[in-house]
Amino acid sequence: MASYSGNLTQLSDLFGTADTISETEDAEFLSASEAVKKLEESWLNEMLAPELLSPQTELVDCLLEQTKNMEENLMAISKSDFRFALHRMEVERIRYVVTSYLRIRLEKIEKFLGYLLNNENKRQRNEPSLLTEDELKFAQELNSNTETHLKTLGLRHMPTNMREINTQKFITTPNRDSYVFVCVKDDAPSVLVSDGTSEGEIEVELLKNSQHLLPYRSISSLLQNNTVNLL
Amino acid sequence: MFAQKGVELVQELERARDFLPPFNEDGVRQVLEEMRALFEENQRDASSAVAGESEYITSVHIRHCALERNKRCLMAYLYNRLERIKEHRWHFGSVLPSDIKANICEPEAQFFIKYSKSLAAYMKSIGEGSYSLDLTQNLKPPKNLYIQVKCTTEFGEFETEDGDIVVLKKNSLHLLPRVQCELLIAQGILEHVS
Amino acid sequence: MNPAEVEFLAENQSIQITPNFSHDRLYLICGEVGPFRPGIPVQVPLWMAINLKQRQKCRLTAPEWMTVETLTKIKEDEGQSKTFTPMPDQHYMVTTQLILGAAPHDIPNTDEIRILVKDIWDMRIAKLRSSVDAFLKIGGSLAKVDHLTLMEINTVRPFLPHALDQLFRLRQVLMISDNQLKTIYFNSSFVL
Amino acid sequence: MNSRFKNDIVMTFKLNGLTVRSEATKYIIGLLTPLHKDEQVQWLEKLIDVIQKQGLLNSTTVEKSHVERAAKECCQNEFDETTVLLNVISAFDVPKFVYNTERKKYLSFDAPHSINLFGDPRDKSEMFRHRYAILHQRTSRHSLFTPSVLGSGSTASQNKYQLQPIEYLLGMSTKLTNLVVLGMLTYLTEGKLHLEDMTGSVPISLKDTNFHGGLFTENCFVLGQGYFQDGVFHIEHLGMPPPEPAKITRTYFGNTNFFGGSSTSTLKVSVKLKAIEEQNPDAMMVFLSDVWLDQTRVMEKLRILFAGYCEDPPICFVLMGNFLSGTTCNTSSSHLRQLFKSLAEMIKEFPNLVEQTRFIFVPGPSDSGFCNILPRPPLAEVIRAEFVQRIPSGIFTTNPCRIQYGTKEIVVLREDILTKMCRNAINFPSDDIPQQFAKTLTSQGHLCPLPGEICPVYWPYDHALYLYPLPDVVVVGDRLGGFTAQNMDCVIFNPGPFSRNNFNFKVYIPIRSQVEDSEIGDT
Repeated sequence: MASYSGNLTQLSDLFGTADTISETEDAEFLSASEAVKKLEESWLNEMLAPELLSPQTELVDCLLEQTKNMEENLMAISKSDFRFALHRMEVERIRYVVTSYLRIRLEKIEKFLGYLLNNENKRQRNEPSLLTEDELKFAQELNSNTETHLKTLGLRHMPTNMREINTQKFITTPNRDSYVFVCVKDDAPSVLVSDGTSEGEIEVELLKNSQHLLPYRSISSLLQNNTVNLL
Repeated sequence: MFAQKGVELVQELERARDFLPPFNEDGVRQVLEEMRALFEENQRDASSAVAGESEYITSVHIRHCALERNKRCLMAYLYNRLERIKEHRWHFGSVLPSDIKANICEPEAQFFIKYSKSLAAYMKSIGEGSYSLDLTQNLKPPKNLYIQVKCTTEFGEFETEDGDIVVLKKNSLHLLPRVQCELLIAQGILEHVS
Repeated sequence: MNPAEVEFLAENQSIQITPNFSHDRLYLICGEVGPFRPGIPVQVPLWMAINLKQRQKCRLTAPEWMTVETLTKIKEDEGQSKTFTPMPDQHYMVTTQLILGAAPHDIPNTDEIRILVKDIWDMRIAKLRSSVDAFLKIGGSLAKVDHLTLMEINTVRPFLPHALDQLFRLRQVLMISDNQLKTIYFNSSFVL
Repeated sequence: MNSRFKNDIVMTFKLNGLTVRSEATKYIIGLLTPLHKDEQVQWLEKLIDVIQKQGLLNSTTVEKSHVERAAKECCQNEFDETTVLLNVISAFDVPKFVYNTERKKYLSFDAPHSINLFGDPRDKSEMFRHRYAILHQRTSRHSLFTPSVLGSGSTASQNKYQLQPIEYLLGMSTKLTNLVVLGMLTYLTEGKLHLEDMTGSVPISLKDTNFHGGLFTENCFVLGQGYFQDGVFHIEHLGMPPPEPAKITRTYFGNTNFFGGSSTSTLKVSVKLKAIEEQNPDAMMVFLSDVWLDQTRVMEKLRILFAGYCEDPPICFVLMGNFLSGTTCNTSSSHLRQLFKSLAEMIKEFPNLVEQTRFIFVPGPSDSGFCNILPRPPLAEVIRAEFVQRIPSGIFTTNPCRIQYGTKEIVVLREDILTKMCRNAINFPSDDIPQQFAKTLTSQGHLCPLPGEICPVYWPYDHALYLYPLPDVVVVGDRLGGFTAQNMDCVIFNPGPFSRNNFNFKVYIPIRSQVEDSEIGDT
């Protein structure tokens, strides 16, 4: 595939529409095609990882911007035009990936609500947060709605010393020991993999393009700095 | 034995796997009633236990475990009904069909409205203005732009995104953009004809 | 991860087509697609190729590995070696399905290719099952699964990782002495 | 610009899981285009909220009608609850609710066709069945009858009773003791009292029964406790089903508006109305019964009454009862018309009253126009035309009628219920008759639990006479002397005939829910 690193102004000239995107704005932007590839990778990782990964907000925003521009350009040309169907199809595909990516994240947020909100409170200022601020707002709203609901229907009628839900006991934490298929993108330091028993540590060296089946815990850090990918 | 009613509540919910059973208000009231009675008994025994007779300790402990179990069953019942109601938002959209609406109680209906509102707010905040994404759509990878659909009911006028109006009569066949008719397919108004 | 998503990923691969129309360079978001001249082959993503084929705008040419000779060779290698041999394309099963489905008469002797690919697929799946069985018997805790394609992994996906999770948890429980056992039992969670 | 805005609308609806019709979008565009950009977004959100709250949608498609109603409600919902402080509800507009046994809910009964006045026999049996269903569920919830909860101490479980259906008795041949049955007293065979419920009827013997409080007449529902021997149920104790305060009924059945009026949720919990009530603490309502306009002395006394209230006018005057002293004949309607005209002239002399006070007229049993079958339609148009011309704020309503002032619910009935009950009671209570009467009304949950021939009722409209959930005040205009009684935070009083002895009447103060006797004295 010819890798496309040209700037976006050419695109709009082709369609002859007015709004050109300024030169500087897309200079440090990673090119669109890389953005799509990268998002598909993080979509796959998010889908297969047992816990919530760090958000790819700039990727999502970049691609939404692209699809927005493309749709505006498509408004200009007639529907029967040969290019219309192809561009439209591509926009649909990208929109599917973005929607599915965000939906998977939302499902995980709803599933591990207590756990994530706890981490969010414990997290110091400098550490990167696992949730975007919109996701955080949604999570907090959902949490307060659930709590008020449980209070109105059950808790407030209960004897006084049982009115509280101590969230520690009722939190579902993601199972970081669950097994995942991993494909190593480039040579990585070998990792220690435990099989549950304390003395059962086995060392696994990760060669380029090798694929493994191992607990998620051992490679979660490598996944963050994306030296490995989930399969 | 104690906490029997609580377990029944949970079993009832567990048995009705695929549909939402009516909200068992009496069951919940009985569980709360039992908890109140147990708690009062405990108060009485606890005060006498402090006064020295130690044989009450075990019964106080048993009642406490029963209270804990009751609370856990009730919370499980309420929480899992919420889970199902949330699922309905993703499946049916933000208006519950009448049979489900008859089975939920007032606080659950309030929760449903609040949940769909905060979901709508989140979806609106993804992209700005009219390009924000509807996460409840686009469930399957897009195969082709337009799909062949058959209309099952007398729906009347339907406006696609790019403005042309289609009249959907009973059993009429149409070639519609896939994105727009996913919601109608989910509700059974349109049927996908491959 | 359901098969439709694997197919979706496979459709991103590029394939060579010979268009029967002329059109200048097309700038897509995920890349630029060369000028179309009737009769001159050009590389396009698979999903676009299928779309154009449905509109009778081009003829597909098979990827170089999709010929009877290479496939029989791969089949023999697969037969001899105990481990999985590398496949020419990560999504070989899906691509064959899509291409032969969309343009059966563009590719020479499609039936043999279809049968060959099916044989290779069956052989690898049988090998996969036996190795998984052996792996679980010896109670192994991790495995090297080189050269397995995504679709094959998908066939064992829900079963194998879950089985290993349970084994992992059982080993953990075995290791912990009795008094700690109670804490795990009482770690009650009200999510069914 | 227009299409961009249209896409915004469609997308906002889509995000909320709604599909919007094309003409509905055009309507919204027409509505919102003149506004500023972010005002549009804000109004759109408000519109969607109201549409969802209305609950009219049965599918996710939003029609133009939904949008119109939502728009109307958006801009007017500030004023509709608060300004309507005093609301008179006619008996024919009272919403009909039926207790649904398997869903254990008190659901509104939307009659397929409009309820016609003269019901068929099915309506008569339905009437009793609905009354029985309500009383049965109310009694079985009462602490006396709920099974004692496991784990509660032994003390709690002695005085628990088990409510038995009558078929349980009939099925037994042996002697059964300590039975409690809820049933209706009827004379199925001449002179022989029976107890009847949904499942069957059983003859009863009241030889050695001791009667707990209440006026027991035919057709009223009672709780009989005794033993059943060879076909006859010998009752040792006979009492009324325990009444239930309105608050508890609301915890079970939620805040739907059972009383009547426009709002969907009950106004008893509306904070706004409560605040406004507190603003004028000395507001009062004057009740007069048996106002014979044809006697000059009565007219003079009315003039004194109006003059008295001129400086600080009450909320309303409720004038009940026969407006003519003699029996009605063919000329009485025109005579009545003249009398109302002169009454209107007299009221016009007090402009203060005309602006601030409402005049409510409840027809009496022998007033001209309609025979006395409850609920009785208001006085005929020809009679009230002159009055309404002069005093537009005059309200001629049905008998019985319901008045909702702020959060207070008042039921008014002009019928000699107490006299009829005393005459037909199977046992005559010795002491304090008004208190017994109050107890009977609250526990029966019905204005007149009397047989049809004594106090006829239109069967399909029996629900207009319900007192369930219990209102705050019940005003019964009766020929007997005035009295005030209270039971289970519901005040029941009889203003007493105004035109007879020394012109007494009663004044009700909603804030303190108090009733004051007052009279003008026969100087």
